[in-house]
Amino acid sequence: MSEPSERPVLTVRDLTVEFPGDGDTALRAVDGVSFELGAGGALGIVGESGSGKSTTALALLGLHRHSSARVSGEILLGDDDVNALGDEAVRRLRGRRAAMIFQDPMSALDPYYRIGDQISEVYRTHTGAGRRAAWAKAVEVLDRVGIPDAARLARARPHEFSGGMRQRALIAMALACEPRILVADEPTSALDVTVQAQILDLIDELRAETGMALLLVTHDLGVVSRSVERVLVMRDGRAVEQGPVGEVLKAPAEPYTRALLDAVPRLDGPVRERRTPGEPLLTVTGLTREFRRPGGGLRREVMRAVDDVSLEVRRGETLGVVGESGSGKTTLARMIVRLLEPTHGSIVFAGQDVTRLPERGLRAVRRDLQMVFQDPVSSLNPRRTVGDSIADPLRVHGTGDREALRTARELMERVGLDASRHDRYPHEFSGGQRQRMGIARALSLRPKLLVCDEPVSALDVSTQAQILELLGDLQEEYDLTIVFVSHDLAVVRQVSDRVAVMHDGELVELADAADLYGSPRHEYTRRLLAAVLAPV
Amino acid sequence: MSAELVTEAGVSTEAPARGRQVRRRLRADRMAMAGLVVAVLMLVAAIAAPLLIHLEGQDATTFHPGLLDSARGGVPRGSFGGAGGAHWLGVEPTTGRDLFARALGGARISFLVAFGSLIVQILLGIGIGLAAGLGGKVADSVLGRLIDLAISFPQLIFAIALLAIVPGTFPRPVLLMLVIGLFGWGSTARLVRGQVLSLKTRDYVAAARLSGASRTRIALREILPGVSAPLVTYAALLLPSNMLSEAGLSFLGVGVRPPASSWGQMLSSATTWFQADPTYVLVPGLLLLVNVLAFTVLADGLRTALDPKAPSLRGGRK
Amino acid sequence: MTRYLLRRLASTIVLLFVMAAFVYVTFYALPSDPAVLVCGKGCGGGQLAAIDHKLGLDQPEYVQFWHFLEGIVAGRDYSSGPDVSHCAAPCLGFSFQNDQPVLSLIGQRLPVSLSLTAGAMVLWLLIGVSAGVLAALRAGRFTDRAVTAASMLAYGSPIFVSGMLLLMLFCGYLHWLDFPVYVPFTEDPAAWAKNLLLPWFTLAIAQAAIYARLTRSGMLETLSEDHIRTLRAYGLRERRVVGKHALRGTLTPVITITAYDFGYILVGAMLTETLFGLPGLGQLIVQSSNNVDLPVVAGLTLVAGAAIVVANTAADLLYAVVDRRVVLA
Amino acid sequence: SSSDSSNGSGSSAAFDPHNCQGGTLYVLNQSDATSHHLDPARIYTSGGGSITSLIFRTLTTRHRVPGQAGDQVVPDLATDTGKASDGAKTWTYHLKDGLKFDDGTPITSRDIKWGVERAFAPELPGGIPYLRDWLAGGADYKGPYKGKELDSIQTPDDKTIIFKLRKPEGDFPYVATATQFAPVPKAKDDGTGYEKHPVSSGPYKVVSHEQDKSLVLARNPYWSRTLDDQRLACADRVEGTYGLNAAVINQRLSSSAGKDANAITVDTDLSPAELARISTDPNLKKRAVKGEFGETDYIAFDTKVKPFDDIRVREAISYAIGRQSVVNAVGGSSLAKAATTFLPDQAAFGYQPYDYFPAGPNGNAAKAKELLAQAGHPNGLTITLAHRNADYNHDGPAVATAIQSSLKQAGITVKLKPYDDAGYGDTVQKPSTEPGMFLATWGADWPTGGPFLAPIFDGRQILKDGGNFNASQLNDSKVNTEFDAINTITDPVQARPRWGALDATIGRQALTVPLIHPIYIRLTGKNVKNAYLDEWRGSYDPAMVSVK
Ligand SMILES: Nc1ncnc2c1ncn2[C@@H]1O[C@H](COP(=O)(O)OP(=O)(O)OP(=O)(O)O)[C@@H](O)[C@H]1O
Ligand SMILES: Nc1ncnc2c1ncn2[C@@H]1O[C@H](COP(=O)(O)OP(=O)(O)OP(=O)(O)O)[C@@H](O)[C@H]1O
Ligand SMILES: [Mg+2]
Ligand SMILES: [Mg+2]
Ligand code: NI
Repeated sequence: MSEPSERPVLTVRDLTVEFPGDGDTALRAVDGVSFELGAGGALGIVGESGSGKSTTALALLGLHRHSSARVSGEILLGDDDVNALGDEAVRRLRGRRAAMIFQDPMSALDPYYRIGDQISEVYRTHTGAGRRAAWAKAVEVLDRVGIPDAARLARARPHEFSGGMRQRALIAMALACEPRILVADEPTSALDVTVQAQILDLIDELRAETGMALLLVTHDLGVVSRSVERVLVMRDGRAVEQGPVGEVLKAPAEPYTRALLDAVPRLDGPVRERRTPGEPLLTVTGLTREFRRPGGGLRREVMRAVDDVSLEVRRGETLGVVGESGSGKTTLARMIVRLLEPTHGSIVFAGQDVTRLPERGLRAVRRDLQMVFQDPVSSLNPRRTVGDSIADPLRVHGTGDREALRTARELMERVGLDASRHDRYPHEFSGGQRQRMGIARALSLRPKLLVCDEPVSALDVSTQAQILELLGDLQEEYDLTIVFVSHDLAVVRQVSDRVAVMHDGELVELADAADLYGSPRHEYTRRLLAAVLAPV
Repeated sequence: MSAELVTEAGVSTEAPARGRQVRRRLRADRMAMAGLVVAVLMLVAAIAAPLLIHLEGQDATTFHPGLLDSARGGVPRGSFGGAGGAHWLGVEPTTGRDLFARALGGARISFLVAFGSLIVQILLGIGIGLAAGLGGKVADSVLGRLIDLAISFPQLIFAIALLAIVPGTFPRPVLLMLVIGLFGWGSTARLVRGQVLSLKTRDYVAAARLSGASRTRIALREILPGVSAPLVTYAALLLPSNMLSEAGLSFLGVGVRPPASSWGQMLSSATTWFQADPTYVLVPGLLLLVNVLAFTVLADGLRTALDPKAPSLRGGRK
Repeated sequence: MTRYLLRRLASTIVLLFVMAAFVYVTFYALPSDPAVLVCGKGCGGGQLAAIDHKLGLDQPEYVQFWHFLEGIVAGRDYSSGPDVSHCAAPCLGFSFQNDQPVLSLIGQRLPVSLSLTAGAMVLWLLIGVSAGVLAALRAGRFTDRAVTAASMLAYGSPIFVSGMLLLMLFCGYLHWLDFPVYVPFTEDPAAWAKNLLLPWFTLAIAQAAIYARLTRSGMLETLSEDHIRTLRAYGLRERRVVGKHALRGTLTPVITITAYDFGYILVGAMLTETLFGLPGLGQLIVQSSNNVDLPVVAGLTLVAGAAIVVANTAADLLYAVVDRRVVLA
Repeated sequence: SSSDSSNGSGSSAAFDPHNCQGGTLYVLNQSDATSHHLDPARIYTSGGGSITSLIFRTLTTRHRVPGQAGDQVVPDLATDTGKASDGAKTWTYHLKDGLKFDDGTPITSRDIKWGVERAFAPELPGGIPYLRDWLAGGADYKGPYKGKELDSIQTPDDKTIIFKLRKPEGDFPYVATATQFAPVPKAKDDGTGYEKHPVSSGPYKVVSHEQDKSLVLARNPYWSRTLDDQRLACADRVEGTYGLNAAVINQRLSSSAGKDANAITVDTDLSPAELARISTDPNLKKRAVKGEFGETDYIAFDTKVKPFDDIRVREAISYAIGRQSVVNAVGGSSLAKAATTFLPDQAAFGYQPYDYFPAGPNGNAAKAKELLAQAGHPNGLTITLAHRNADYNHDGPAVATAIQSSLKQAGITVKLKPYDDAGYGDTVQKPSTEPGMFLATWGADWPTGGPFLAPIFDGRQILKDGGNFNASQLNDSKVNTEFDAINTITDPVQARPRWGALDATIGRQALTVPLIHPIYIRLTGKNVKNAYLDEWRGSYDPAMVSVK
């Protein structure tokens, strides 16, 4: 990594961005932010969700133009003030002086055109190169970012690429014009830990090679500590703290930063105290679920999302399930609560074989078997009040309307919500609050087993910490047995007694939390653990 | 045929916004409000037709041979189609019947037919769409075919043939409702089915299942409300489209029957008179046009108001 | 792909069979006797029976339906007086009022309907799409409002009114055009186009209204998508962003609907064809249902259904070609 | 005696039949001018028809002159209008010399016989019903294709043809104007296929015919004016376009742009709206040709159905009718005349004026109420009026609502019962399904009293199985005997007063309420000359018009 030089490539002074609201209210998403980025330097912007990180990043390239946003302040890319230049001049700067990569590589590429064409189009726009030369350049940069067989894959369309490959393709596009600065907005948040590590390595290499500066926007403190020299912490649109990574993360001056750091689950933190396991509550044997791949030839291919998984959950314990995206975690979780029919295998719950119980017969079992979902948006019916949503399970099981609502309000209080807001609708609540409601609903029937499918993945770290704590308390109070599914190894470690690792549908390792993190036996588990980044 | 196309890409299948917010947004949309006001006025006028006609002192069926110039093809004497104090909008050529009374009576039938067929379309659309979306693989493939059939059935062709052969004694407005409704539910069903298929993968439906709710309860409580928003928008588009269908059928000679009138029937018998007696064409023509516009604008406004992409609805997934 | 086509074919056949049965059941509820209509004024009992026999109307209805189905597969024979005339497979029946196989009647009129629909389609796409793009780019401004107002006006006027007005304006008053008469393309392409100009516009105006709205909303949606933001972030010219990338995403659903509309209007442009006296399929259906020419109505309904289904299938295939992500299932 | 026309022609320049040759005549029509079929056996038009008479000559034909003389029947292929013998039960015709088909083969009496015989084949339905009714042995004859001849038609030599009838028919010469009496060469006849290549005996041969779409005719080289004194055949070519919208046809004729200047229509009258417009335009007015066709539009009663079995009820309705509303409903005084007699007001029918139940233009409500009270309906009456659901025949909703409105003033509530266009005939023409009161129209197949009165009032023509026009089901032996007596008269002029008197007698029973006699007004293109509406058919004749 090169050292930052004197002349900044990017100077931001007093940047403010406002979005006009529904009435006269304007939302100040960025509020007087100033910072500098020297040539070859790397600056990270961190902060909670909604703190204005992306808005800042977009402003750097003048991407708020022709939208409703009002941008003020100074943004100097080299000597040019992005805010003062005309459209055409700004257009010329984009890609050439500063390039940008986005969080969601799935939708950031035009689905209709070949990847090679999209890259060469950008290249030609800025260099006026011929078709052939541009194509050659596209293949070259694709090759550079580690796309195998780039000459062939340049002809592919985005949907034929995996997420990691798409992010590489976007980096290749940025690389094609040799920009002085790369703005990366959450470049790895949508990717698995192992892929994330690869992409961050790639960015490091390119910086070293081309000397371009990096502005990295992320909510992940681990990523920041690994990839940048300086960091800027944002909160509610304001820059609360700024300085070298080491200093800020080791000895934060601001309580906000401190809290942010504390909330991050760590692989080296204290392991939860192992409880005395009771008798087996749930026994799963040889569980397999097959899906048909859509399309294909005359004989459709079958893929095994969950492949011959056997495990047992004991009363009172928390079993963590980890694995990368697509490894079959959700499929397993849904089979356990019988939202999905297993293809093979058996599920015995509280001594009763529930594998083939019809929907009617399941009703009794369901009281004891509940689930909390990952996405707080889709897990609550937007057209029912939150009180109703929490009370509904009780009503289904014959509790009177009034009584059900009363219980619902109690539960709301219990999970830390204001019970007087029971007649509001979900969209009036934040993600964390909605997740609390999901939990309250799952608890309303006082289940024995609670399956949580990534209950905190959609939340930012501080909210995540609160929810995890809540789950811990409730477990005590309600004598719950929990299956906790997550892709985040650190989170799982913090809450689980035992941990199962899944890979390609198979259960590769199942051990006590301390053993698994301390001395992983399976090669894949080791790889996973190695890729995890910790702040500082 | 047309409303279907408008919706095809228009109505989003995302989860919609909540009522209060929608109403606020709708109120802020001046075009939509104008549409709403006009539509409501028309409806009220149609409902109050007998009263208004009584106020004018005429009726829709009495001939006034004395007001016509018999030697000139029965065109009304006087300018503006004989409009004046006695006959506010003038009289109809060749019969001398009062145009105001006929236009209002026509409004009743036009609305009746349009709403009636709308109800048929919506009921069938919801029923079959829900059943297809929720009923499992076999039901979906059978009902899906049925929906295809309904959509690909050459409706107008069959409507013409059917209207021509059903005995004249069958009440025409009812028949028109049935014909327009029975041949026009396909796109509604497709909309509902698509919506249901997308809604049923939502986690809140899974949560309802987990709580032990029955299928019917899930369909009615969890899914149907989610279908209703795009459906409302769609219905606001279907209504004028049904009115136009009725007008088209009337033009082809299979619309409502005399002495009853509908706007479509009036317009189709008036088209040849537009040079000799422009008032006769303008009355039903403008009424129909204004109505179609009002409902289309309203649908547009609804769609915008219900648009899930509006800022305050931004979801939490990062 | 092949599998998809096979499945689609099978379901189409089932669909058409159901349609045929439906048509037959409905038409046999007819109060009027087709034999009387063929026979004419003052037709006596004996002669009616003879005609009934000749038309096969004396057989039970299911037998008639069976013969009809048989005819589609194997063809049928009909007495023509001294000899028999053969209606070759696929025989959709025989119109006794016209003394022609239904299919050849349809065949004669197909070119007219094709000419009308194809020309109108080109126009409505041109007008509709460009108006829609324009409105989307100027969203919220005057042009947008003007386009929206015009399209609603066009959508709200029934074809028989707008067509009549166009006809009277251009042919009756201004004399810019002669009253349209259908001239086959093969005879005189210039006259063909000139005569079809008004019908094309009449049909296109109503359709263009819908397409403008469709394009506008599609364009606005596409323009707000992430990949458009990427292209802008890389400094692509706005013209290229809109003209190449955004338009492509917008046009994809438009293509599907166009194919669907094409099939639909091909057989369903009754109002336009009646108004302009174009001897196309739409006019045929109106004429034959007025004459209660059952075989023609039944045959046409089937052909219409088939045309629409084929158009839909074509639309799906086209969609898959245009958008490679689509999996045909 | 063919060219003494003076009135009604469209152009101001004088018409000269000797200089009228040349040009193309365009025909703009809503429907096929040959009732879909170009087969003479399947055509049903009176007086030889209009377009069809350009292709098919018949034994006799109508006299092509304007005015009342046009009601006469004159020889066409035959040398005279027929010699009656055996008390008008046998009719003998001789053919003119030199007659040829369009392929040059001579026309013989056997070709005429074949033409008549094939009209009996069930494969070729649609022609006139009189053949079957009148010709001896016709009722059971199934056409010549199975090898059987009709013995009541004899052809002793190539020039002579004799018809033997079941009973005396003084009107046979009128029937012989129908296209079924056109020659058809047996060698060229392939049944239903014949209409694709019909052999012409008239001034034009068929170049092409697409059903319901178009017809093109070119000169027949074997025809000449010396062989045919009834047709001028001025135009060199005739091109017909069918399937047009009525409003468009009239708009085209009034614009007369381009080819439309040479255009006529043989099926589209001016509508009320167009009439209103034309009335203010003197140029167009000149081109509007006005004529009459013997027709009466009326209310029919079934006297077997209550309350119409009571003559006082029928009289009350007759009194209550406001004919002005009815006239207006069909387009005003230029398109219809109020009718009080069943026979049309033309001399050829033997018209004898009467108005037994004078109602005035707006109905005599007081008198009607009085009669109703007498009949035991002092508080009014509710009745049902059946009608067709389409208006073009004058038996549709327009007339029905006018009647409804005017009877209301007499305290009679009329419920309307529409029937679909195609099924209406079926329903009203069968005594078992016939409504008690319905709208009907009756037009003459030829201009004499016989075909006008007999089907409606002859008790022996009550047809139980359908096709019945005697709606009142009158079966009065005195009336029946008078029909037979007049039918033996072979001189139409002598028969006329007897028909008129018969009508006036029947009229007293109020079996029908005559409403209107329609008037026809048609436009021609601006170059069209010698267009006059003849009284036989109420239409101008393409065989007589010229575009030069
Ligand atoms: N186009 C817009 N219109 C209105 N408000 C907006 C718009 N874009 C962002 N905002 C608001 O501005 C604030 C900052 O949003 P921004 O996307 O910059 O947050 P962020 O820090 O990137 O959060 P995350 O980590 O969730 O991506 C939020 O309150 C957001 O709702
Ligand atoms: N309904 C389905 N039809 C077809 N394939 C499915 C279905 N549900 C899941 N799969 C496939 O099964 C595999 C496992 O999916 P699953 O959702 O269980 O993974 P996961 O471990 O939960 O991943 P993530 O972390 O992304 O949620 C994936 O490849 C997925 O595409
Ligand atoms: Mg962001
Ligand atoms: Mg998952
Ligand atoms: Ni008439």
